[in-house]
Amino acid sequence: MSQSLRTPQVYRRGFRDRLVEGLRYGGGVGQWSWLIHRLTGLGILLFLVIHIVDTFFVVAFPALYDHTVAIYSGIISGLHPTVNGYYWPLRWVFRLGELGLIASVLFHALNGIRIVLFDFWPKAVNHQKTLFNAVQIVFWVIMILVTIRVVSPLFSAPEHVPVLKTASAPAMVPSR
Amino acid sequence: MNYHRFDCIIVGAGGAGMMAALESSRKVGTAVVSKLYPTRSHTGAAQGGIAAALSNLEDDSWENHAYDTIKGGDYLVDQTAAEILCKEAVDCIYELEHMGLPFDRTADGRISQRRFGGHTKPNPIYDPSATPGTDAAKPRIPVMRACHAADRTGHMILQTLYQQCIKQGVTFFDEFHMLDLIMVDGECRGIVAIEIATGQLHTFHAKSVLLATGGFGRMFKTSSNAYALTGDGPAIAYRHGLPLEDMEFYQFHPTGIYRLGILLSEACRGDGGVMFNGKGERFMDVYAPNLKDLASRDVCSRSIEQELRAGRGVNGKDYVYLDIRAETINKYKTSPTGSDVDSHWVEKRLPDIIDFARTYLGVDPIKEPMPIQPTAHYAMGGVPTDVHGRVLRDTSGEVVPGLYAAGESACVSVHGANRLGTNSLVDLIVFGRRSGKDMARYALDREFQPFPANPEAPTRMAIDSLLSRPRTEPWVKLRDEMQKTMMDDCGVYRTEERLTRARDTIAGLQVRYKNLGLQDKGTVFNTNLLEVLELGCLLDLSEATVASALARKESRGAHSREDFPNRDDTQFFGHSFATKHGDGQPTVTYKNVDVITLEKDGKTTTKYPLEIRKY
Amino acid sequence: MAKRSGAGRRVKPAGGFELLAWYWMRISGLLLVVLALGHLFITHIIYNVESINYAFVASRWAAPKTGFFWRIWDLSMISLAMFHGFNGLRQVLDEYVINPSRRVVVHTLIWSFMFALLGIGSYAILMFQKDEKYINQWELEHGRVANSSPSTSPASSVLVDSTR
Amino acid sequence: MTTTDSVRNLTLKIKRYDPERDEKPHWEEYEVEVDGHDRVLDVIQKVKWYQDETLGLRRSCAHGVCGSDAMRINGINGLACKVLVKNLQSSLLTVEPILGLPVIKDLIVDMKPFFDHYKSVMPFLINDDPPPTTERLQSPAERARFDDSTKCILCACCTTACPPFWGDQKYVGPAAIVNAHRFIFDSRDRGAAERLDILNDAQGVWRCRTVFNCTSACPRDIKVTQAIQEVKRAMLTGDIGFDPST
Repeated sequence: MSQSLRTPQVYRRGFRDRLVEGLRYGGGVGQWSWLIHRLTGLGILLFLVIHIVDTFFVVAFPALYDHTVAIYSGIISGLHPTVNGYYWPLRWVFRLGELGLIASVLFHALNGIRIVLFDFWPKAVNHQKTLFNAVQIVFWVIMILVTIRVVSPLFSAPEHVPVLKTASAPAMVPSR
Repeated sequence: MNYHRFDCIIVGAGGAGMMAALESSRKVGTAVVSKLYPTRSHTGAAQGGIAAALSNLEDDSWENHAYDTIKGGDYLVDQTAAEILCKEAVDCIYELEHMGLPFDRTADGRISQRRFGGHTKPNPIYDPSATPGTDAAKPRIPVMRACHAADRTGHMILQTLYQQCIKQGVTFFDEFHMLDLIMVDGECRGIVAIEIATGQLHTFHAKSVLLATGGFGRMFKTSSNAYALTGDGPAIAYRHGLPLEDMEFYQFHPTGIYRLGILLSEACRGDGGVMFNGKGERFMDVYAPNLKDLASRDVCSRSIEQELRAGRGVNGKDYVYLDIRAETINKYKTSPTGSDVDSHWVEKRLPDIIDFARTYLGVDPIKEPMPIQPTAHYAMGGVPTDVHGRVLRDTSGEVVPGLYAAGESACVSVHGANRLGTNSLVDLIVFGRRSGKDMARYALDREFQPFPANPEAPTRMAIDSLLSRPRTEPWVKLRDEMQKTMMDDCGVYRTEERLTRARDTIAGLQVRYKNLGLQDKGTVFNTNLLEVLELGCLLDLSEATVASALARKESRGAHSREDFPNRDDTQFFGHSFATKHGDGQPTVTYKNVDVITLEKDGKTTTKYPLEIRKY
Repeated sequence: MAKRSGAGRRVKPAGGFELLAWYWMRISGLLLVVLALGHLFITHIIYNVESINYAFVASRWAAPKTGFFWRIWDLSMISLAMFHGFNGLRQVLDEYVINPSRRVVVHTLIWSFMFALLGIGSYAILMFQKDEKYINQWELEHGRVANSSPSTSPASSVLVDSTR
Repeated sequence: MTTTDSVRNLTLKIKRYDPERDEKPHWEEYEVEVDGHDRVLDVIQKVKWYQDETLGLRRSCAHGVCGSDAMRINGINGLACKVLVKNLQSSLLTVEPILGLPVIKDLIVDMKPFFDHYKSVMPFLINDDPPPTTERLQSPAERARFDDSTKCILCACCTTACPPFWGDQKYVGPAAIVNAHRFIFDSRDRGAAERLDILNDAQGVWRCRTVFNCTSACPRDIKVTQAIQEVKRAMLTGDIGFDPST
């Protein structure tokens, strides 16, 4: 077939460029939704791995499980007395992480529905931008409500996990 | 090392080249050498259609087509060749369809056809005594003969041929630029080409070589031609002392996009489009009362020039309007369907044209007329060949063994002094196929002839000296001057004075060309080098064009001499052959036109009698 | 014109792993929209994530009437999510790991990892048995958790550093 | 008609690479005088002709039908001859080679992998039945079925705008799928099953992630993603709209 020979030297992009060069490409909403879909997917998968392992503790090591989930509320217990305690920034970090997780799953789900529409509803491809806008609207409406729900308990002490024994008033209640 | 051997070498991968490759590669080893990827060839820019008398929508015959071709060419057409063209066109269209070409379809599933400039049939209700202007007074009426795929017919042909070449496993040397023919004892034994990506020279040893390198419209400033159309094939043949035929006939297409020269297909007018001058008058009424906007291209281009000279351009500028709005088509009753059309219909018939106007003019042709001006479009002339594509050595008709030419680079002569719209595609297919067949036949009866030692040496020297010379002036200055000269002094209208000036300018440029140096001294993809080499080809072809134009002291078809406004069949009914000898100006000689004669009742008549050409 | 018959408008549907994988991603994805969003809704919206502990899990998986339902829910969710997620990871990695033998290594690694995870996850869901003694012990040490009530209920406990 | 004859200055930034001199590509800037109807191609050629003849690029027809001058213009793929300067917002114009194919020189990339993908889908009519003496019949509706994909000029704008292709150049890419679509849905063709089989592969149609970069990059306005989706559905259901066995 084609006989054209290769030049002795061509510039081939390395692995890093293959991964990053495209980010400068001015693709539209399609490209960004693809990228976010991929990143949220990978993020959720990472969380899932952790989540399965910690859930395994429920059966294997109930106490370890309880100590682990308590960390989500900013409470470290069962370790050395100098470490044990309530750390409100830790609680904030986990709460924001939780928000990120919900956002990821929600976006991944909504955008997933958009992708499925492309596959099985022939006309959808002509409305990809509209569909992306719809995904965004639904996403933000839900996320605002979720944020209120998830963040509001942060302004009071952890209520439902009195992991630490009742005694005098703590010194580390988050400031309002 | 870089030596290749094939029975047939085809230079150029446009319509003619690939059609020939499909034919010859069935029987003998064939390689296509092309400076572009095949799908970049300019065949792909052809728009409106490819004519063949299929009679799918109305009665037609190949004789009608031949009549139109001969008349369109202002009788400077070899009539046997024209008959072959029109007869075989029918067969070729079916072959293309069987290859998969997606023609538009009629309601009953057959190939759709449309009207085109200069395509006519006898008027069944013709009455010589009828009042002028009525339908019955027209001896001939437009006919739907151009088979089309929207306004991308050439694109479909090019793609289909490339697809078939892939299917057949034709060998391609993509982005190899031919630099020289290897001629030994007056016969062709191969070519020298540069592999653009590496800058290495390659030699191709062959039994037969086909030049299918396309046109050379880039010698003009405003041109519908691609940058790649620099006439490398004809120029190299010319340097080897072979003649160039009918070079003075260069077609200007009437409807190029204002300033850019991008083609707006004749199909615009075939489908009912009308041209207007600055005063809003349909000026073709005056110049071609019968066919009006569907007159032949040279007629329309001259008409536009006349309007512009008379100051009737739009807004006092040098353009007129082409109007394809549905309401205009309906108002002037120019719709080919006979009934009113709507803008949806127009959009479906001419999608690319509408896209071009929107992109390049910022004009929506559905709502506004498009500014147009004539644009250099097609070379009727080229390397002279017989009907088998074999290159002629001189006016005697002797052939050069092993050398073939087809397509725009060749002059079979089926276009004469002015090509009929759509006939370029017909030419490619019909004569591309015939060349391919004859090359295979020739290669089968012949052994490889000895190949000279180092045939690439002169080419290597030329390139080395180009690369080693200091850069005295930018090469583009030469090109710009050549294009301006050719456009102004050798354009639609010509005079002795302007042509002489053009001859001298080109000669001066030839001298300066010899001292050109390059900025890019590299070997990898040196487009600087290629552009300069291409300029050399264009300069040689300009020289031949101007010399042939100076010699022809008459007006015929696309060659309009203001100082000799009439056709002169007693002195100039012949094909010009421009041949270069050494460094001076070429000599111009003439070859008789092939005329078909009929014996009837002991009297000899011509089948296509010379008539005054009116539309 | 090609003959048109209602029944014969087709070629043989293609099968093959990639087609099935593509189809699987759609089906599992749609199911996961319900299962995963539902799961998140329950654990993060209806309840507060901070209310989750052993007792909470036990109250769902080991509930006399609904326990079976929740275990089926979680089991389907984890298996769909594992296959969906790791197939997604495989597809992403395939775009960047081109070398065929490296690809085999990567595939082996990710699928082994997935099955291990699926194994321990399923084990947890299926083998869970409520340990009343542990719950009592924990509550004795840490106080009772009102994990069945929504987080909007008034605060009932005070935090103290257990070490003091 | 919009006549923007106003002349203005523009900074043209080109990603350049000379294999005989450079280790890797780098940016270079040029000042160019442009007017309103200049195409990006005109701007680049002004640099090539009047400032730096060593600049390498491919071009031929200059009006968007040959597909030679596909490049990345201000970040997105397009044909340099189909983008008009007046439609650019800024006074900075950046051009760089299309992404995903090896760079030979400056704006010129090696197109061989691209054409190899094209050839791999059997882009030609397959029908071994003896043809009739005239044309094979096809209704206007059947012809319209694949019209969109016949417009392809193989410029590679779509394939090199495709994120999965940036990662894996073994993916056949949108252009090849469009050309397969051209024949799969042609009622005269009998090779649909074979083509679907070729594309039913991790590096075939299933690598598509419906990013739509291809569709927005196509200078011929082909609905590329739609064509790919139609091929996917044909694979799933086997329905191509006609019976290729007759």
